[in-house]
Amino acid sequence: MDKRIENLAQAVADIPDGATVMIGGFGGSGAPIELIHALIDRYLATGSPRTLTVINNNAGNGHVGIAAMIEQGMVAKMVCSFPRSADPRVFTEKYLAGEIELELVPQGTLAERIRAGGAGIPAFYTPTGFGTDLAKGKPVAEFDGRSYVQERWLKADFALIKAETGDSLGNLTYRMAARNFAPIMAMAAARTIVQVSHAVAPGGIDPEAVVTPGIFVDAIVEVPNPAQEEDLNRANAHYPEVAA
Amino acid sequence: MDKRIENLAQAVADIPDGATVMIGGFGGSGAPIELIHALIDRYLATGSPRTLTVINNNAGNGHVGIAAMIEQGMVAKMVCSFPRSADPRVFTEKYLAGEIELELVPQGTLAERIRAGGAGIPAFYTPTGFGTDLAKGKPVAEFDGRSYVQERWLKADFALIKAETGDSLGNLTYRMAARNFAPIMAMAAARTIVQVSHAVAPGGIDPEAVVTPGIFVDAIVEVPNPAQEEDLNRANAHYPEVAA
Amino acid sequence: MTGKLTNAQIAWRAAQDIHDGAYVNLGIGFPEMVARFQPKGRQAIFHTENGILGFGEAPAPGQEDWDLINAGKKAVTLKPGTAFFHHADSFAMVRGGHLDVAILGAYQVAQTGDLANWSTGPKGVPAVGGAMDLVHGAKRVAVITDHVTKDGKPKLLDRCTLPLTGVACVTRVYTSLAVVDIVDGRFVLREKLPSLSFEELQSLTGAPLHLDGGVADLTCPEV
Amino acid sequence: MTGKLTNAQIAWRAAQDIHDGAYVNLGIGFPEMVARFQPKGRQAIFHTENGILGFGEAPAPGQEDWDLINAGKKAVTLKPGTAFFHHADSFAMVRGGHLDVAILGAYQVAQTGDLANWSTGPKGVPAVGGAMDLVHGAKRVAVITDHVTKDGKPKLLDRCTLPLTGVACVTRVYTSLAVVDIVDGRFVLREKLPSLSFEELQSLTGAPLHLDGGVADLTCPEV
Repeated sequence: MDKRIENLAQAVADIPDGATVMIGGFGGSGAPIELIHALIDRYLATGSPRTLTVINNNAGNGHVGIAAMIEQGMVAKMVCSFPRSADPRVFTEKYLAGEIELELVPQGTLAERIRAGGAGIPAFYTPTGFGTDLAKGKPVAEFDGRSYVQERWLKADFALIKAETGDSLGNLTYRMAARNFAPIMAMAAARTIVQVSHAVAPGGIDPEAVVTPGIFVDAIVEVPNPAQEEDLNRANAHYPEVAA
Repeated sequence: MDKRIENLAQAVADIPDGATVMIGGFGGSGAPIELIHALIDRYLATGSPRTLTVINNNAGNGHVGIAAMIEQGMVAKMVCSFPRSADPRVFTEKYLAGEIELELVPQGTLAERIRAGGAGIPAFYTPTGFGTDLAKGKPVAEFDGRSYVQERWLKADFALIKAETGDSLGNLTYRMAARNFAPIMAMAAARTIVQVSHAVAPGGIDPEAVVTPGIFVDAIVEVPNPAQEEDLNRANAHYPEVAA
Repeated sequence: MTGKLTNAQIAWRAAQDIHDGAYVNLGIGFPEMVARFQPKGRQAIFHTENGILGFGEAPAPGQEDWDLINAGKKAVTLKPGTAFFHHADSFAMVRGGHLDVAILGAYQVAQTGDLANWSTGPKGVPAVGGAMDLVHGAKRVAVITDHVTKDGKPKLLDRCTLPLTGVACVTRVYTSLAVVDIVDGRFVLREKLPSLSFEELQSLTGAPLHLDGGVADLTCPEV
Repeated sequence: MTGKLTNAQIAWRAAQDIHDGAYVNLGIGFPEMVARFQPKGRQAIFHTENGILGFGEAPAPGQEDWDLINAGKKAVTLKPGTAFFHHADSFAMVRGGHLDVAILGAYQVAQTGDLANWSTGPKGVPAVGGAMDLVHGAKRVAVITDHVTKDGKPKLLDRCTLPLTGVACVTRVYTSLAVVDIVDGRFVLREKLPSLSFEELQSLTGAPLHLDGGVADLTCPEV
């Protein structure tokens, strides 16, 4: 078994119109920029995939990564906790124009719903959001005298994540706080596609240090020296590049 | 802040009669033998703690560790998934004599209830056990056409666990499959007491390799070269030692 | 009753259906034997409830490390690509549908797919382990078992009389006499020992055996 | 209106109540300032939602590593004993009651402990982040805020008029004028600027201020 994929284009070739896609990252840390841009390339070349539902903590920053997906019109709906950033204009304008749907989820509930999706837990109770607008219409229950909101699992057709090191069986490690949502998204997606900065053979990762075991991973593509969204934005980058 | 405790006796000095105690380990792997035996020493010297509720995957093996606690009469109730072992006589005899209570929980539900206790999730739904005797009397619900059982979180007053390396802030790593229930028990107990084979200063564990972050740990006691329950049982050990 | 497959042969037959790269959990005891019979050129990846993925076979006696054991508390070994994780993550793999196959033993299997394999009744000390999670987690749940009990009573039944492990969870049963699928609440016979007539097999089975296309010969090498 | 504390002084005051060894989450923006004023001899351990425990202060400009950031997306640094973990584990820490203190900003706080700090109404793009989790997780939830809005309206109210972040969650409010506890659905004044009379403070507060024992002088150094 070898989960390695030759190149980025192949890695994202199967994502269809209307798919639900979890994308790792918290702001720029952990954002799989190269996978996202490969998906944009495919869309620009073929018109697909479109009408995507994207699950991420944020809703893009500047004109690269998720912001560029939104700007190109590939995204019908965002599920996120914090659709603000240093430069949120792309999402903000589409949202205020009614061109993109938003499901706003408290960050811990977003994480737990994703983890539940991966762990086969269809619903759970959380104190988060009780009595607020974000719990409206959700079942509530009392346990030991305290009130809780029932939340449902969140699953996806695909996850696109970035890891630091990956072996050909799909075992992964991450780099510092770039870990964030990636391990739980890997669990919750039917197909998890990973860009790794370093691809290694099985045995190349200490079994104690594996963060995401290979069972949660379907495809690995090596992208050495990946771009940092923050650096791209500080350089005012656009994707695709605006002709000078 | 320094979470290190001088010795085993001090580490277990605060556990009162009637406490609920989670004890790490799956069979012998991960069993904190020295902490357990320190607790037995205290009981033999003072008569306390007694009428304990012990949460562990099993219910002891031979005459050491949890089996020895049960044999001494310290345990009123076991919560476990599999009260069988190579030599389960201590538990079996007490159970059949009606001298110890048993709450039998499917292993994955046991793990998830403990994790829920640590994560502030008072209840969740699982397919496990639906339609079986172990779900009798529990609320059921249907999600997306499938039936699920509602399970409640499990918390404890104390957790006694074994780790491989621990720093003075409480960050922990484990040794191979000795990890098992320890990381989630550390989350679910009001006070988590850890025997570590190697105590190190902060910085002595790679931040990427921390399995249990220090926030879940209250006390660390160094026990170099800890005993393996399996080795003790193969040598037919008893605790306390039977006079020759 | 004519000849029957040995336990090793039942395990061999079950192993033939495990595809390359499959993630597999083998129940403790008899099902562990399936790992021995992986067909050449295929590599299954074995999961054990106590937090190891991708472990290797048993070490030589005396070489055991008792922190490196499987759910049956037997020593295993590391392989390149092994990963360790805690119990909640382990059962996230199980309950979350990430395992391709779980192969378990059985006291009884019903034509509805119900399984009884954890309790023989109120006597003695009950113990369930991870069986109830496995039967509702793996994408495919198969049973390996003798076709009848030690005293010759059917183990494949219209309904289980022993306490259930799970409802409508088993989809294939490998027995000492036959391979039987469970489809829409019925036993569908796929393979049987060539030496055994359909009628003989039916008489050893506690619910109707249905046919859906042909019945292949169940033949296993000496293993 | 007489003098008031600067934001830095409010943050300083809040920092005095953080005990040695406390696990602390500081909301993004103004609350992050609290970290600067840890009293000598005490070491708090800071948690950030995006999966770091025990991080250090901001790096020098140009030294940022954008994989090492806090929830406000600002660069932080490693310290001996830092740990990384994923988002579900991070919010297990929050929701599971493992944080000792969360210090957050506020648009409005009610005498019931209700907090509004995430939405100013249906206009614009709503964003909530981790605030709703923090207010129901930390053992102690405190707010730091100016005592009144920019146009002089009370922020401490009988009930919040803006969308709630959480119900009955705040137990202490550090303002530019006072320190106010929330006890049994009432504001209890603990400290006020010595230059301010009780009546003046009450007139700037949207619900009754109660007394329970004495009121201490709120005095802060120049910071």
